[in-house]
Amino acid sequence: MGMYAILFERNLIKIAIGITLLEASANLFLIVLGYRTGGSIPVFTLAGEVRSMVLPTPQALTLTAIVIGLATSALLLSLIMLLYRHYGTLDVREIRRLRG
Amino acid sequence: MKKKVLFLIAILVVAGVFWGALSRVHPFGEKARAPMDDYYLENAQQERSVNNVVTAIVFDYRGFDTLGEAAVLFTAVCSVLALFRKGSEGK
Amino acid sequence: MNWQIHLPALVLAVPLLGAFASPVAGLGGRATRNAWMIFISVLTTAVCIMLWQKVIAGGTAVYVMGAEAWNITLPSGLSWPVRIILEVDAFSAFMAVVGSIAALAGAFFSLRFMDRFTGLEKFSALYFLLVTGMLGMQLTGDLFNFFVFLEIASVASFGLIAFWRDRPEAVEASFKYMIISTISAMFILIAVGFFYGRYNAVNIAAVARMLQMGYAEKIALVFLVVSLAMKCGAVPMHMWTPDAYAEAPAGVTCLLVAVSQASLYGLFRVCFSLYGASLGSTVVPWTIIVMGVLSMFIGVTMAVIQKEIKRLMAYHSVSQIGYILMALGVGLLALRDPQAMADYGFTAMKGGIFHIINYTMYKGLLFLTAGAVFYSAGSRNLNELGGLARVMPQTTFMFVIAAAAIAGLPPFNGFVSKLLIYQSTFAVYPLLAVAALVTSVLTLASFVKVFQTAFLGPAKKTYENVTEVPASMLLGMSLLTIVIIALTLFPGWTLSHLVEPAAKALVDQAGYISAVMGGGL
Amino acid sequence: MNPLSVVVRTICDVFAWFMGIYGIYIIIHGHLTPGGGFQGGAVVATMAAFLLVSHGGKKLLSFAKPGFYSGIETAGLLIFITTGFLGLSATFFYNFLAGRGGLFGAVVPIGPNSGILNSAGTISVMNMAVGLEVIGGLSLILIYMFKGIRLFDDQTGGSETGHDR
Repeated sequence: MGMYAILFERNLIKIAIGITLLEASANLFLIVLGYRTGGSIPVFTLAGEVRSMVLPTPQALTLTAIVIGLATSALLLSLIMLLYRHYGTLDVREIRRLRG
Repeated sequence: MKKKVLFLIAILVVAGVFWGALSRVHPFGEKARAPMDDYYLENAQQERSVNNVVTAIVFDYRGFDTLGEAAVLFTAVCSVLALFRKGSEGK
Repeated sequence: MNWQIHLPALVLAVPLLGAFASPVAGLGGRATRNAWMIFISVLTTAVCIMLWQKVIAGGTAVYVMGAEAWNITLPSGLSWPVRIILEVDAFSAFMAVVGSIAALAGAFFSLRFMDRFTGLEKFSALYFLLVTGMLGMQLTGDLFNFFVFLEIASVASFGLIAFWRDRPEAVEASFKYMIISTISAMFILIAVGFFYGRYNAVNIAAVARMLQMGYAEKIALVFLVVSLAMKCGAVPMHMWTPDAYAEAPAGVTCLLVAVSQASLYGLFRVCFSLYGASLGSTVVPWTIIVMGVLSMFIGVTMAVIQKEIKRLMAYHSVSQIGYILMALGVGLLALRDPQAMADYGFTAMKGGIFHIINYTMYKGLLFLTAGAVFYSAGSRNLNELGGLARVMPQTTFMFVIAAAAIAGLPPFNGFVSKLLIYQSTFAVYPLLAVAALVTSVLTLASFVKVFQTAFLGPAKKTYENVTEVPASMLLGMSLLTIVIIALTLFPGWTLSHLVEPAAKALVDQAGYISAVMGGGL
Repeated sequence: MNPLSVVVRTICDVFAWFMGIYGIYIIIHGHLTPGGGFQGGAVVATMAAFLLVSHGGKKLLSFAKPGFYSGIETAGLLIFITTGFLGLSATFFYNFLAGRGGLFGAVVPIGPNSGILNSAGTISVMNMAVGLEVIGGLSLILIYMFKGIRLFDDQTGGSETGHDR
């Protein structure tokens, strides 16, 4: 879906949504890798009796990836705001000064 | 319209390829062979006296990643500040 | 306590500290800020060179982040690393030295070039972050860490490309680059996920030791190759390159060249060290070679018709990337066959790696001269420029040297590396060498055109008041010029001391693995 | 952006305190409960967003200038990297406080327990540093984007209330 939005949408905001979708899917993929059936969260505070815990590393990796995604989308949106200010439109067909 | 149909087919093919790849990674939800994670789970409390294993990994075992992550955030902040700074320099 | 063991960490920590502290330095006014920028750049370069010396002298350096000691890669009898490991072999150290020299030149150049802008403490912070990202990509031995530094480098370059935010073109170029590189970063993340799920490790050496070629590994390989090729500007996805290079401030472009080399480094690290001999078929090497040939051709043909000086150079950089890809693809092709390796593979690798340093130096210099022309004359359009050789003699001199080097005229360093590439590719498939030769001729043609129109010709009235650029900009440019001349004068020394260890390290997958995993395991 | 109605403002005033406290709790207990510097910082920065939406930019900026947030951010980052440098006696990022007694040095029992706040060594310090950094950084991004909208309004001559909804 994200790729579809990036390739075919003409609105910049929708492209940005596509990119965030792609990020979300990558993060979800990482988290799913660490699942164990019946696992509890890997935190020992007041945990009760623990049989098995889900793998902690994907969670740590995803945490990092989420923050990176957040930084990217913040920058993406501010670039879109600047583009809107310059061109007065959000249509990619009209933002075509750089060619060839 | 034709484009969209083509793209739909492409999506299905890609999804098939992914599913094939995923099903070979390891069975979902079963206790996969995970020596690195088991090491974290068993030793994090003893070595670093932390209850939250995720935090132990984020800030200690992979602390350098977190530094990088903080740097990314700082970068984004700097960029946004630079983009919306006052004054203009002309074209 | 020998402080030299901390060098790999210091290489990354110094520019990072420079970035974090530059808002503080910015409070002290312009002089403090500039001094800080130069100080940190020089320090980074010095640390990189020391690291290189150490690696050449003592073999692959390993550094474990946050362990009790720097060399405990495997805690107490385990057979997998649990921490982030920096792993610096001769190839990484070589790339780091090249990158840091380019960064130093860019920093000198930017001091005056950026004077017209406000918000310069942001600029220097972003600049150092870009340097950190680049060096981090080159030094790390961990796949996820590679992804993180890739993101630092790309986010910083978005900000720097769009720094001139009153030009719509700059913002647009940044936006394009952002979309491409975010997609490629996500691909890398998914590939890392595959490796993690399959082997429960993200360390390159650990994964490489356990790697068995399977379906999931092939998918991950496709993701990695596609995304890294996207990032370094090879042909199928080269559209961002001219925009981004042309619109960024000149000092930054010089650094961006080095950053694209870092993605190239990632590509080869993945192909050689991660997959290595288990790559199996010849599909991947041929894909890389074909990609290289296409990049060479399309890049140079697009460049010939360009009218704007920086866009022309940007298309040339696409074609130069093609050379490197082709040479190292040939090396990859020969990887499984020791005989072929001895015959032509190693020559190709040497040529490709030598071309990396040459390319970074002269392409950086060309972008800096273009920036100098723009700074003084206020135009980048070839139809408007003319007769600048009279008023800007030093810049002209440096431009001539860089152009001769890039076109591969015989005495210059570009010639040596290109000769090595011709020799080796001819042994594989003669048509490749012919293609490379044609590209080289076209490169020469287009640079002759630039030289004639911009620097020679009658002096134009509009440019009578143009003067030579300030001294600090000249200093940045002459730094690169000196490196080029040195490489030209001592090609034998460079090949045997700089290039060959790097090529050997790249081929030596077992050495890379055992540096982390220990010999007997 | 003009302030919203009285009802919204009052409710935001009340809840902003809770959000701030909750965010700080998440930051400080990062090594005991799920959460940590990033999450807590994001919660506190949401407080800034709350005030920004409800009161308009002027109120928030009169409370603290952008320089203040920038200072918080830089301070957090510098603490973070300095912690890394201090571990250099062993390696960069070595956790030199854990399990030694003293500040954040308590030893925790193995297995499930009720948690000791004074544990985890540099992890706690880093959590707080990152928390500071995220608070400053995200608030700055919000404020500057908000200013960007204002800039845009000035250029097209649009009225300031146009973006309320």
